[in-house]
Amino acid sequence: MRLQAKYKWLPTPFRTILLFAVWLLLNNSVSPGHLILGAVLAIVIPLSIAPFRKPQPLILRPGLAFKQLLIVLWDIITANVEVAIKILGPSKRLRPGFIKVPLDLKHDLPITMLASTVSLTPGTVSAEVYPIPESLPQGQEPEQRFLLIHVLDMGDEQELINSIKSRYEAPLKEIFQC
Amino acid sequence: MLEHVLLIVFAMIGVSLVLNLWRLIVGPSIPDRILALDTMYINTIALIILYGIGMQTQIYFEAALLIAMLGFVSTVAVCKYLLRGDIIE
Amino acid sequence: MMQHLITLPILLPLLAGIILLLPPCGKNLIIRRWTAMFMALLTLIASTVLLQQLLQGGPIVYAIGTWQPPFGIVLYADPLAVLLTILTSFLTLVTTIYASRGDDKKGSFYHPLTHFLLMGVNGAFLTGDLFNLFVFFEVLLIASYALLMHKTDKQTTKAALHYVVLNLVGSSIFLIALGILYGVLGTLNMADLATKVAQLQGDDIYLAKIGGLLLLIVFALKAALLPLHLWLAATYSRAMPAVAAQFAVMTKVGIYAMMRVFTMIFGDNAGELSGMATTWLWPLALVTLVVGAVGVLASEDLRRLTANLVIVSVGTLVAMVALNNEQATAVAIYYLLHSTVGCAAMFLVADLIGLQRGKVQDRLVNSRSVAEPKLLGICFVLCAIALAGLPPLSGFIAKLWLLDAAWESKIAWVFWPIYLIVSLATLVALSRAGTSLFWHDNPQQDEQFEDAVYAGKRRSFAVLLMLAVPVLMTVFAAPLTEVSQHAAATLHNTQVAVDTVFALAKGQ
Amino acid sequence: MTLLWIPLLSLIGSLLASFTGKLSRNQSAIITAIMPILGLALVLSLAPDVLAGETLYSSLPWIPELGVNLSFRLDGLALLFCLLILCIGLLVILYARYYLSENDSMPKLYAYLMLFMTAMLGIVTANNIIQMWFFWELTSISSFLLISYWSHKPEARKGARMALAITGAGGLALLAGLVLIGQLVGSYELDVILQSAEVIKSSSWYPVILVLVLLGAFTKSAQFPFHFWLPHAMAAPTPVSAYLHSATMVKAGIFLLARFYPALAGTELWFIIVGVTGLTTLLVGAYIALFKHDLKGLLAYSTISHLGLITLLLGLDTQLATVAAIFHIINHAIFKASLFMATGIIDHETGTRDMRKLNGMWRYMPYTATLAMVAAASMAGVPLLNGFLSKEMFFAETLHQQMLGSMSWLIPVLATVAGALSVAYSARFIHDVFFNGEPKDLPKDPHEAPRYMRVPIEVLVAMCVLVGLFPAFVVDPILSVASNAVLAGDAPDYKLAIWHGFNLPLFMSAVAVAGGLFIYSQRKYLFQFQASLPSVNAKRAFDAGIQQVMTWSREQVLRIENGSLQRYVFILLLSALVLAGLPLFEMHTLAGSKGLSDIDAHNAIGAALLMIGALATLVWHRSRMVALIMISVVGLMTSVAFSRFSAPDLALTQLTVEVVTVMLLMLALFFLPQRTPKESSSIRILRDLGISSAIGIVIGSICYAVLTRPHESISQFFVANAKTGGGGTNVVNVILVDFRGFDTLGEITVLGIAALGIYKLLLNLPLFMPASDSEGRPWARERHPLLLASISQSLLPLAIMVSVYIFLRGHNLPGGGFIAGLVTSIAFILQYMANGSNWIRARMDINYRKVIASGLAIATLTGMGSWLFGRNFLTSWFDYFDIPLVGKTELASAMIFDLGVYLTVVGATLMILASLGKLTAETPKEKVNL
Amino acid sequence: MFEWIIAAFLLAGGAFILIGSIGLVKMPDFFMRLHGPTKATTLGMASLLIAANVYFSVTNGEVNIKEILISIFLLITAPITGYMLIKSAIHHDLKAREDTKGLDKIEDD
Amino acid sequence: MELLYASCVGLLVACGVYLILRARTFPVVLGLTMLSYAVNLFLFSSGRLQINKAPVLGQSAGYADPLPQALVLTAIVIGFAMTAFVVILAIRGRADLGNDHVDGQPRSKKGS
Ligand code: NA
Ligand code: NA
Repeated sequence: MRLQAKYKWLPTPFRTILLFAVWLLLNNSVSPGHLILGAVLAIVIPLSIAPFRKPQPLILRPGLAFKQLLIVLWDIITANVEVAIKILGPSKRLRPGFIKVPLDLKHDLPITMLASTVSLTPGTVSAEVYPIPESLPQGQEPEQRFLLIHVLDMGDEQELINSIKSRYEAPLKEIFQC
Repeated sequence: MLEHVLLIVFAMIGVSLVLNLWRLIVGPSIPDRILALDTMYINTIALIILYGIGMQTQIYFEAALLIAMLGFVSTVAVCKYLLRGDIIE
Repeated sequence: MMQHLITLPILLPLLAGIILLLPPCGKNLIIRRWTAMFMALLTLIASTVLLQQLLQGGPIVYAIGTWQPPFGIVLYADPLAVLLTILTSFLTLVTTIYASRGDDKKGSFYHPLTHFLLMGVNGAFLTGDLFNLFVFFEVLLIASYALLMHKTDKQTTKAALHYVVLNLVGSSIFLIALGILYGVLGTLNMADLATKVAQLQGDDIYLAKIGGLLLLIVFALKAALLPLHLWLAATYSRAMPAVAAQFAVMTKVGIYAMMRVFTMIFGDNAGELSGMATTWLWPLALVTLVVGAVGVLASEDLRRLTANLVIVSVGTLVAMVALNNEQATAVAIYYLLHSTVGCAAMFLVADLIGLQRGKVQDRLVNSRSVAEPKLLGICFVLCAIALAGLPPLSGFIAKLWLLDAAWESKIAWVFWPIYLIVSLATLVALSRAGTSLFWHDNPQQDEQFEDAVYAGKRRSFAVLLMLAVPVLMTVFAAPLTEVSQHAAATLHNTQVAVDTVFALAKGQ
Repeated sequence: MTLLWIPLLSLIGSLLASFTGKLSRNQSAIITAIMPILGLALVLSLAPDVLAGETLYSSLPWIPELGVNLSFRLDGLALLFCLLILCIGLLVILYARYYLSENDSMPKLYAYLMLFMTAMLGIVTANNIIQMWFFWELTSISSFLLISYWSHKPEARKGARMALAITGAGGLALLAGLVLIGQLVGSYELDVILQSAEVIKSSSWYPVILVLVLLGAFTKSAQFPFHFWLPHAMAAPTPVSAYLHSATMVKAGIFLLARFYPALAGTELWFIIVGVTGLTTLLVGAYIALFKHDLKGLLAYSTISHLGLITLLLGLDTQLATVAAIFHIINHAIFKASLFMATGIIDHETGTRDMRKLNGMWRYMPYTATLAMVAAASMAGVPLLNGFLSKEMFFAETLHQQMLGSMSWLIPVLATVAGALSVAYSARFIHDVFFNGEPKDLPKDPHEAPRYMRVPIEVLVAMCVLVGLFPAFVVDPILSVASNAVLAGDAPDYKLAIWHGFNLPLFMSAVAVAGGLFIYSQRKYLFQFQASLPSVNAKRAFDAGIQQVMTWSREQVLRIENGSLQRYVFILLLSALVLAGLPLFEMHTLAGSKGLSDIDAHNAIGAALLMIGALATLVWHRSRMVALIMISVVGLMTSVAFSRFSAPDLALTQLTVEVVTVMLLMLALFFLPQRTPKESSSIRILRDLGISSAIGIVIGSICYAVLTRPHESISQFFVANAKTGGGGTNVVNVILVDFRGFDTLGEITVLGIAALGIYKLLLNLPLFMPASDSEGRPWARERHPLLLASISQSLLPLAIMVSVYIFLRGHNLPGGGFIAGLVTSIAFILQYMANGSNWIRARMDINYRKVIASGLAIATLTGMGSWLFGRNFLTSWFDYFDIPLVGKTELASAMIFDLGVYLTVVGATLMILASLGKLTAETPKEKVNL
Repeated sequence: MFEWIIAAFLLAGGAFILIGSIGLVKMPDFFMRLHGPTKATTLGMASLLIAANVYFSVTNGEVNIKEILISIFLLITAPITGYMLIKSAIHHDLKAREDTKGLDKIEDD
Repeated sequence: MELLYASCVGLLVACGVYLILRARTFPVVLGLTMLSYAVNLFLFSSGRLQINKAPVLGQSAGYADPLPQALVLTAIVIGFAMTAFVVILAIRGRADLGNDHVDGQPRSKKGS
């Protein structure tokens, strides 16, 4: 795990790339002018708002990250078809429920990414990360975090927990090396 | 053909909006209404995009983009209010 | 530089506001005060030079951004407008001096806000574009909202809430009126509107009429014309006196707007629409006069009394506006200058009196006297004389001229009795106020004034500066009446105004 | 300009006097006297010419537009009055020096007295009637100050106020009358007016003019029924009374009658009004005088009575009566001044003026007593004294009256009765004070007054005697020129002599003296009779009257101005409804000539959502949270409508503003009580529904009328010039930053000021922070939800990128500084929400005030920059540059202007929300139960 | 050919959006209602935006993928919206369908 | 369409006015917001309704009247500033006056 980037002028390389892409997308152009401007902005903007960044683990395995992204995208598509069918079907047959997934991840950003992934994929919505800081004594860090998830149609609870941990949490741990 | 498809899709979005409005009015709870409103934001993006295709103009793209961005902020703010009362503390 | 002079009464206060927010003014109160005074003085000088320029030549038109009328926004300066910017700059200067004794510390941003207010008011006077007028109205309103809440207590907050909500509704009405007028006439430049109104046909006339009448509502609300006057007494009497003194000019913005719009756009050339405001203004003005006088009699403290005097002056002014002739306008101009300064001075005097009477403040009860009876007594008497329209101060000239103008307009039989009785009520109320404030069964000894706040040099200077105006307006009555008449003549010569504006368009 | 100096010297005297505070009393008196002495010398130096029949003029233009000039005239009447005013004034100065106690401020009295003298001299020398009115009102003001000299006495304050109110009212009437005269005659110059008598009298306005002018004169001269203020003015120090009520103040009214005699008199109306008023006043004054126990009260009513006499004389239809009137003006001034002074001495030396206590003063102050008795005898009209002469003339003139037709004999009879009454009260004055046994419970041991205090009385009494004995020698010259002035040059022949032989007037005098003595001897019965009558206290009645007016006013104001915003708004809206609604009825058809366009489903759904949203907001407005959600729908649909109807910029703006507005409303939700109690009555709800639907219908109709009309506007110009003149293809943006950049400058100023104002509002704001929501649920403990915090951090650079994009493209495509500014702000607000304001402040300590100011400065200076190139404010500049790699790029000053807009928006929005956030972060949540 | 692609994406998008909204109306409790809009709509929007991209790429004659940005935004924000909504629902003690499992896992906030 | 648009404007005005006439600050603020939507739509309509004619040069065949759009934009911004102020003023009023009645004190049922 690394919290600080290699170069001071590039505190968040992945983000800079994203911003650069966004600029080109916004302008729908790859003209030299926009390439230059986009690059400048993509570097300057993160720098100028650097103070707002809480130190978070950096993406250290970009390749894996890309692969994971594609997996998630695929899951989103299939999940949506699945959910659509469930919605159209009789709702009485659905078996809703809450599950609590114990997390190995410790840092906010990876947890957030996991929660987002969960929310976007099959019939699950992240509801809460336990324990909330306010329930702990002042300044104390939580030892074990849990993710509370609402499931639209739940089969075997443990199986679901395992699949979330293996399919989504493990790669994240790998990507962030934490 | 595209015109007809557009009409059909437009009808779908229209029905969606009406359904959103239904949930918005019926509630029953506040979170239900916020959810309905949030959905309505997104459906409005769809409406604007469709409109752009229909009118062959991209001039409304930014409006859609901003709804996507800002609808989120509104919803978050309302939820924050429900949770904490004070949205900026 | 001289060709841009007309922008200075707007831009100088704007710059002042900006400078006063930035270092070194932002942090250091002393520098801030002196800068504020200096900038107000500069604005006053610029306005005065502008007036001089106007009196030598005709009205001046200035195209912002070099965009010719009717497309761009123009500034239009005639003697009336510039007299009013002079008045406003003067009031700002004096109140700034007055507040620099410590009132400016009671809340934040006093100095920038007064300059923003000045900018809004001057902009409203100088603009030749109807929508731009709306914008400047908003500038002056928002600045006034903020200033009203400078020093707060329960009653101020309530008064401010009412004032703000009413004006927000008023702004909405303004926008609707603008929408109608643009929708029918397709333009916003006042001179162009005047030309287009004259060419209206069919039902469009009535739409334009609705637009005009809605504008009238907005201006009447600003001017505090009955029945839209209800906010004024509470607002002005609750505002910090230095602020109230500056506010004394704000009702006049409404009256100025009436004069401008209903002589230029819906003036004599407007065909079926000409004089449409008069039907409403005349009776309302008279009732305003009476209600103002009743308010004056009913007032339980000096600030409220002064606020009601503002209403009286509004009634008087609007009556003159309703007559819609040159003579009446000339009187209105003279009276406007006089009454505004008079009321402003009285607000300041009321403050000083209140500061020296402990808990009773400026309430009109026989309880304790002031610590500086001589200074405040003289100031009060001068204000009272000016406001009651007694000699030797300028009020009597205004009074005489008002009667004169009413006679010439053949409405003496109704205006005279009402006006004279109102004058009497004012006199009675002021004399009662003075006797209760200054005279007591047991004049206090010096040691009883421990809690009294003395006027001090700066505040005394400010008040005396203000009071010099009615004196000078009496001594120099001849040139002033001449300028007023010139201003009135220019205002009523709509064709010249329209031609001046369009000469600019052709010139480019 | 010699004549100007007559009042001017006194004015200088007034100033001089006010600066004598540090000097001794003698010095103060001497310095004060210098100027009137000079004035007197001046008048005397001019007197020969006037006595020779000349009228002196001088004039100075003042307000030519209004016909007001400083013009003076000195004719016989003016000379007479000048002499009276100055001479008696000087005597009063001397007298007052001794009268005032150590505690009283000498300079104050002298300054006021001299001011008053100025005013009086101004009245009598004025040749412009407006100028005359100017000084007339000045007498009201200065007498107000004089009467209230002892302001610690309630009766002095009330007396002064009453005098001011009555004479002020009269002054206003007079002004009206004078303006009318001026309008009729075409000039305010007295010369012209006096020569235009016919114009005035033949005008249909004559009765009005007469009544108005007379109202002025009668109030000032305390004529019935306006007489009641005068006795209460006696609360003034005696020197003041001596001056005001003998020679000056009250004589001003008489002077006015005399001055306008040539122009206004000579008609039936004049004689009836003036004569009857004078007669009534004469009798009423004399009768009441008899019952006053207060010496000054007696003199006050006697003054009223004598003023009535003079008025009556002026109202009589003979020229000789007028001469008599002027003669009596002189005589009354002399004896009344001396009587007041004598009274002052008695009061000064005994401590009381109550005749029931004062008895046998002859023994203690024989010298003063002698003087007082002579003066009183003059007042009673005893032969060999001046009072006798004018009274004889008066009696003689009453005999020639036809004023009351067949009942005209009543006039001499009533005159005799009045004469008798005046003898009676004079007798009372003499007998009751100087004789009539021993004094009772005097506060002081009585003795003679200081030597010099008596000098003024001596002088005046000497004059009584001199005039009485040698009238032809002493007063004839001045009397005749004065009469000539009043009668416009044709004074009749008359003979001033002590003895006219045995005639009816002499008989009347004898009857009067005998009757008077008889009345006095039988006073016991008269007093009993008077005591049985209900007593009317004029002051109390007047005060009660004023009080009633005030109370009534207060009630009205409280009724109308009831402090209810709902009412104020209702009135405003109703006014708008009426003014906008009425012309609608005048229209023939609402729809214009432009055809309607079709409704498509797109619009129908949008409209339905908008309408249902609006109605839902209304229906649920008491469940505030729901209403807030519903109004968001309206806002969203409004922006959809904008994009639907070809206004992408508006749609963007509306969307961004909407978010911030909702946040503000949420703040309101939190800090305001969360429930709206049901408190409107059904009638109120119905009324409100009525007016709101009416307004909705009216505005909707107008909107429909506008929409269906063909449209011609100036905007083709903008479309045509946006690219070539403004350098941008987004016409709306070019209008905003260029064509109408001035509006935008104003608009961002508004935004900046709003932020400053809100900052002010939040200063020292004691917040109510509820510890639970409206349903009593305590707030969640988690301040900053984890997921939100980290996602918002990722969104921040993205949002800023978007705002840069929107900013840069604004000039050519929808977007611009304002929207970009709001997007940036919202991105930061999200940070505030997610992480709290303390967290933000620790990382970004930006002073938003400076951001706002810089934004405004950039915009303003960009505009002013064009001055450097000799162009008008806000003239834009743009050009295209070929930049390597980047290609053709436009640079425009409008972009810099837009940057100013951007900064102001960011600064203002963040200032608003951040300062509130700061406040709440510092305030602990209270356990407030709602 | 492009027309078919566009039409397919449009129809798919419309259908997903409609289904999401149907879910919003049809589901018995708040927690279940949440699933429809947050997911179905996200995908529906993506389809629509792809259709728009293709359409404008074709009509403008150049590659146009800027609409995809909106999708990126929605993908990032939708989970947070759902998370915040469910948090407030829990805070408001909204009743879940009776047979919902694991209600005991919800802690007091 | 014109009729529909005008009806929307009229309804918004009516709802706004009704809310402004309420006795508590929150509904009044809501009403002002609503009224400003209505007013903006009204002012916008003075340029008439045009579909697909955004006044951006080169984007469409004809152009809608850009001026009312610019005016409405200014009006929106000013309205926003004013709404912000009135909201904070209402909060201040609640703090100073102790309740949210627009007149500072709840009246008896009869009075209001
Ligand atoms: Na006696
Ligand atoms: Na320009």
